[in-house]
Amino acid sequence: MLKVDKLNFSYGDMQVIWDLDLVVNAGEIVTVVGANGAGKSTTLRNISRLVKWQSGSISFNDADLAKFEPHEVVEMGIVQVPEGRKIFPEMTVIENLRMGSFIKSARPKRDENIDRVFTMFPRLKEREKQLGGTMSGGEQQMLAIARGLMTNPKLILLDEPSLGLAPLMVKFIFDIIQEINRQGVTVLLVEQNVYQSLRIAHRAYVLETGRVVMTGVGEELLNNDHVKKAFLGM
Amino acid sequence: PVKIGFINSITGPEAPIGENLTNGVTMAIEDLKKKGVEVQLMKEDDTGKPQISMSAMEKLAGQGVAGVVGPYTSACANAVSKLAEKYKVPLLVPAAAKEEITRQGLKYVYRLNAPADKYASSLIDAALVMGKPKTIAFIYENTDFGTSTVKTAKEYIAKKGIKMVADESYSKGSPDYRSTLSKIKGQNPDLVFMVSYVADAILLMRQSREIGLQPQAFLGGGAGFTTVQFAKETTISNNVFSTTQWTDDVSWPGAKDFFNRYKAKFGKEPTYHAACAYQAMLIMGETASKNGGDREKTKAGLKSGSWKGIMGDTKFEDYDGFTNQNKHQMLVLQIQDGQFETVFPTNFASKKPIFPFPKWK
Amino acid sequence: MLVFMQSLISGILIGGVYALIGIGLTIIFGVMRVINFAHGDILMIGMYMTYSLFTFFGIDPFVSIVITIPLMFMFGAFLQKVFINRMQGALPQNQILLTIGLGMIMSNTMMLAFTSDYKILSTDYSSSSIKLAGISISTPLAISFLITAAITAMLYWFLLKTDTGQAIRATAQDREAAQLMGINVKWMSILAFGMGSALAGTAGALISPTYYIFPQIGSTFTLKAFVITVLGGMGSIVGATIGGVIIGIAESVSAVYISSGWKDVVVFVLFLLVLLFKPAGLMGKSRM
Amino acid sequence: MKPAISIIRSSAGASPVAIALGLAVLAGLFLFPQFVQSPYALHIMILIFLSVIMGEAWNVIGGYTGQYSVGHAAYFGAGAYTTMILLQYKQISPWYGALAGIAVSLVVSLIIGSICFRLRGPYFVLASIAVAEIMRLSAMNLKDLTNGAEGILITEIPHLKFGDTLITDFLTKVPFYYIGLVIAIVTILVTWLMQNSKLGYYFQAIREDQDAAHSLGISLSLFKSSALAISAVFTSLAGSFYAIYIGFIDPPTVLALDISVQIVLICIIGGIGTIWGPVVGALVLVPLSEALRSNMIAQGIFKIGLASEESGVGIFLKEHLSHAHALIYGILVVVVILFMPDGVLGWAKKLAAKKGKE
Amino acid sequence: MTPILEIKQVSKFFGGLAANSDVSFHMDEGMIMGLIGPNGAGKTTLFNCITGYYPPSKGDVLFKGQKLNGLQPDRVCKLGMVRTWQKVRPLTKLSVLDNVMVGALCRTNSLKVAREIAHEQLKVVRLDHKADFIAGGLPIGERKKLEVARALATKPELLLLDEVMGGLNPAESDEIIQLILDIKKAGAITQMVIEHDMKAIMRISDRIVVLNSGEKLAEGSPAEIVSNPEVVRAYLGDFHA
Ligand SMILES: Nc1ncnc2c1ncn2[C@@H]1O[C@H](COP(=O)(O)OP(=O)(O)OP(=O)(O)O)[C@@H](O)[C@H]1O
Ligand SMILES: Nc1ncnc2c1ncn2[C@@H]1O[C@H](COP(=O)(O)OP(=O)(O)OP(=O)(O)O)[C@@H](O)[C@H]1O
Ligand SMILES: [Mg+2]
Ligand SMILES: [Mg+2]
Repeated sequence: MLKVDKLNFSYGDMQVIWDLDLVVNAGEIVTVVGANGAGKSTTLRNISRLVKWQSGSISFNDADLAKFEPHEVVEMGIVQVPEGRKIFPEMTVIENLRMGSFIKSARPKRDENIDRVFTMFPRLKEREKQLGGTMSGGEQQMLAIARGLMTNPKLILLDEPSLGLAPLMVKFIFDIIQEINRQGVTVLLVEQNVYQSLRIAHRAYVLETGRVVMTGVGEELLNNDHVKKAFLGM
Repeated sequence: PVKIGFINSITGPEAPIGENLTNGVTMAIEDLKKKGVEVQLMKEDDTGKPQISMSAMEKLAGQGVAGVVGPYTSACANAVSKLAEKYKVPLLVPAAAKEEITRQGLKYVYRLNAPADKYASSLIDAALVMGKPKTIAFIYENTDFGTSTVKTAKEYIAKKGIKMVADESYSKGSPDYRSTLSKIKGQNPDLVFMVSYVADAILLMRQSREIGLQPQAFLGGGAGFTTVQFAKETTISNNVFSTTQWTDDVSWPGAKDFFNRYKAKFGKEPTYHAACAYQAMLIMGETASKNGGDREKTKAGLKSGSWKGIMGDTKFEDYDGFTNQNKHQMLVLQIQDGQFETVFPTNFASKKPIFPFPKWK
Repeated sequence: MLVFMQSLISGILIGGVYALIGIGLTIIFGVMRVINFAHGDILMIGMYMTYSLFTFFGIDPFVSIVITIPLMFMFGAFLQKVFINRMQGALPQNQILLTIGLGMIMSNTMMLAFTSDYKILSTDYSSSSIKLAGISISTPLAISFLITAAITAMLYWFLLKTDTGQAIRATAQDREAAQLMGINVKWMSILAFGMGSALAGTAGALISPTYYIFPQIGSTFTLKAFVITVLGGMGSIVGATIGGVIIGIAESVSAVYISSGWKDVVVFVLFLLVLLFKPAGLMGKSRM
Repeated sequence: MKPAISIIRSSAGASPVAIALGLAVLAGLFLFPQFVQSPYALHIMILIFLSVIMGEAWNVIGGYTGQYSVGHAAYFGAGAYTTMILLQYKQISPWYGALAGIAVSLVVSLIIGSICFRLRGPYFVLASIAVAEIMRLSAMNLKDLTNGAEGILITEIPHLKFGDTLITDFLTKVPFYYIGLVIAIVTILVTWLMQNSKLGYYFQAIREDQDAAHSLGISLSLFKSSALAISAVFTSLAGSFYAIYIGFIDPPTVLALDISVQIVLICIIGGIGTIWGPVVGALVLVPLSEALRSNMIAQGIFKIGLASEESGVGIFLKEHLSHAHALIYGILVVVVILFMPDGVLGWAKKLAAKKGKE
Repeated sequence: MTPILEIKQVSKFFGGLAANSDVSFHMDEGMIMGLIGPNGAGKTTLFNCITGYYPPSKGDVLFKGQKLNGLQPDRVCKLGMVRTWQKVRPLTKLSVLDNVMVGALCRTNSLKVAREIAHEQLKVVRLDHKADFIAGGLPIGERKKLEVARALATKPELLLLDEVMGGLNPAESDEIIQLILDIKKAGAITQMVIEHDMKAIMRISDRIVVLNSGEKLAEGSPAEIVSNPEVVRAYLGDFHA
């Protein structure tokens, strides 16, 4: 479904992604783990076209993403829930959600989708009229995920959805990810909570300083000595 | 050819007026040429800023000009006048109104136009001849020209026993004078004395009519009230008095001809600024070339000479604390049927004044 | 009392036009976070456009807004695409300077094209007025007030009720997030700058019959626009409307009861007081 | 990631060559009036000094502390007006007048600071403009004190005497040249000292992140006010110097928004937050605007024979370029901002770095 | 011995919302206090109240026996209490070393001394190899370390760390945990730590305070806290240490 091929990217003079290859098949949960600054977020930002890579290619359902602007990528069915949530702070919860279905293809299903995410996150329904900026961290994260789902994505890119969340909430978020995957959405997940993310992933990639150093089935990697040592601190 | 400097506000906020001076000078140069006087004009833009004006003067002094005409604004003329004295460059100020310019005892600084105090006194004198006004209201733009004119006017009415009932200055670019005018209307003054450039002059009169402000006379003490553009707005401009340094229908030699040629050349009517600048350049050009471009001789020539031209009789004299000041005769005009008519002084008058101001329709 | 009512009414009428100027700026600031020092100059261009349409084609100023609005929109869009866009995310002082530079270019270009003469646009209704219980209401100002009210209502509806309007607001709040929602932020910026310019141009058109036109007129309006926008709360349409009317009234009333020389001081003091005691502006929600 | 070209320590180890070069330039500047008598040249130099002083002064608050004041005309005008009022109406020598001007500016800066420093970002910019405008309008309206729009004209500058010996009567430009030069050097020195002290670090910390700075023991109100005060002192001095040098002031020439903008321009064109930025800015802007104003471009074209003065093109150039100089200036500002976002100095550094790499 | 920090019935309201209500506890010198609670429980707000960033709506904060109410953050820092930011705030355009120097200048007026202190602290957090790098270009983990080094450079007696491990993987967190323990071992600095990573909090804390909806839900030793059913329900879920 998504194919990243020999991707190279640098911020100014500093190269942060080196010949990166990555494949996500339809229906999968694929997770990317890696140390700080390994280039995980940067990879996602490239897929969403927020930054422009120097060489290599990314294709989605065989379409070359290099030809598209960020908003067109969303129209193709890729949505990202970014690092730091990026809620529209001065819009209410419902307005934030409505923005999620801004693209034409999502508009007809807007009301239906709002009902769907409200049943998924009853908390959001309670806070329908609250301004996004005043929500607590966890609520904002829920809102960000819900807003992402409003697009009816084929592929959802999640960048550290559990960052700064309380343990109860972390568990809940991972349940949600599995739930939306079951509903047919492909997931590319970037996480520091290595244990949880490898547990739910079908496949996983390990990134180190912008390179893929390992790939395999989630459970397998969980038992890999290198992974254990480098990421699980065991 | 003889080198003559010309400092003017070609760009910047004063540019709208400056343009008239430039045109006047352009015509003067042509006319000098016809008379066989070759002038190499060194034009300098001071953008209306004194320090830039000084730069220009420094530069001109260094380039060996025989004399300088300009600058237009009082602020610039002030700053430049001292430099002229320092470098011993004859400076002929064509149109700046501030009195001090020729009151500093500077030997190299000459002024053609009448200074600010004459604006007020000639208008008020005219009003006193026509009726017995007891009260006056001032409304004027808070520029150097506006404030200094009104300042002298206040001194003058005190002497004549007229009471000031309103003193309102405004900054250019406030489109709505209705409140101020209503306030003045409440005081019911006999005279309304205004100092404004043309655009504000039109707005002030338009809104006076709206409000129904009805004094015995509207006195326009400044540039705007003497423009053709103002006169064309007959619904509001008729019967307004104004005073000016120059008008085309005055009996000064060549005035009408200048008016016609200027209009043909630039497509608009000359203002008094244009006439002043024209005459100043003529005087400077002739004197300088007669003296072979020598500054000292030019200076002496300006002092001793006398001219007859579109500005009437011109002579630079020392009197009442002024030095090298032309005793220029101000004219009082009234717009009658959309035309400027000279109504005072009587020896130049083309029509009798209409007084008091007829009821607004 | 009559004098007070007169000044109040005049203030409200002028305030309507101010509101339009403020709304234009608020949209530009709201979306682009660009402090647009060229706003007054854009208005000035609108005035010249109206003037030209009137003198060369005899089109009535109020009718001509049908032409002015789209033209000014395109002008604003052009500015955004060619210049402002490159400044997105640049240091604020550079943005300020860029717009100052653009303003200089605009006013000086107009000076070359039209000379720096004051232009006055005299229509047959320029100095006509309606009398109401002893208070005179300028006809052209009354007309422009009505037009302003209509435009404001339309904009309000557009920004709050349509998806595109919401997308403009979203872009203002977080560009990157907006992109991730499938919003074409470049287009939104163009739309916003275009709309802002069109509004400034319209304001220029509306005051043309009662005002005068010269190339340097912009800066007065730029400052006024800032005051109005901040007073109302940046990014708030309702705020800008209220801000405009308040400034109009403050100027008009203080001209009567203090003096016309001090009226602008009153306005700036009012501005500072609002910044100090209600830093979010009268209608704003939060600041920074 | 690249190692930082740390702004703070740029002057830590000046090479002997640079020092020697600097001394030579300094000596040259002091000897300049000995060799160049042209008052025009001296005048331009004086204007450059003025710009350097104003630019450096603004740099302290705008460049280092990150508070973009667009209201510096307030201090310029305060200095100018105080000096002129004292000189003209109270016959107090401008030397003391300038000190009084500084005192007034300090008070103004405290007031402005207490109002504006609570605000951040664009709000600070706008508030600073508002305060300067209030000052301008007040100067316009307080006619008894300031003579309103008519401005103040000085008739005579008191001679500078040391004991009974006359040092200068201020009749030529030379004394002004030296006064300007000395103030400019002092301003640069003070900036340098500031940059290499705790103050410099604190100012920059405030610029980068006010909240973080606050939590690290930096009193925001104290240090922002200090930065503004330093800035105000030198801007005020520049104002006093300007007033005495020109001999005439009125609200539009010393208190207008235009002046504030000009001050910012010097800094940003040169390079913000660096010692030499404002110097470069002044060196670029003053001669450039002078050249544009006096139509040197057209004259240059005639000189090198690209067009003759009498030809149609020549007349066009002569007539229109002189009207268009403000337009060209505006275009240049836009071009610099678009293509040299770090100012001329930053651009030159980048260019040099590129050359170095090749 | 007076506790180094004493919090007495501190409340903070934002409009109608009570972000903290009647929170009281105290800390002894040299200890590490863990502060946990669900999202939006009021942990960061409490830090803000303690360090003078917000004045508390009610209640008192006592540092070394002295009331801090209304004191600005810079004064609080001078008194010896410093915090790090949940959302890191490097002085982006300055070098790493300069960042830490700004902190060090809190205690000295000499740049030379400050530079020495800064180098020292960078060594402590093992960031000295990046001293000359621009702070804005560091990846999150190193930014967090920088945040700690800069705080340490102010020579605090009480250090408040707000989620310095957030966004780090377990191995990276270990490094920070070790750092916190080292600081404790050195003895001079008392620490309060907000963290959602329960493993970490269990390892480092001497005592733990749990906030929930702005109120103190529980206080006790790590062992007491994980077995407290209310804490488990509100915060931990089925976490097992
Ligand atoms: N805007 C930027 N400018 C310069 N360098 C950047 C920028 N953003 C990220 N980097 C650098 O790029 C590298 C990769 O960053 P990225 O954010 O992709 O890492 P990550 O794997 O997502 O790490 P984390 O776990 O911290 O989120 C890091 O070294 C980082 O410092
Ligand atoms: N400035 C503010 N205005 C209004 N509400 C606020 C403000 N700051 C915080 N809050 C609210 O106060 C509550 C406590 O926030 P706080 O940031 O202290 O939570 P926290 O415990 O640090 O959470 P997290 O674990 O997500 O960091 C939240 O519900 C938040 O929405
Ligand atoms: Mg990341
Ligand atoms: Mg928190």
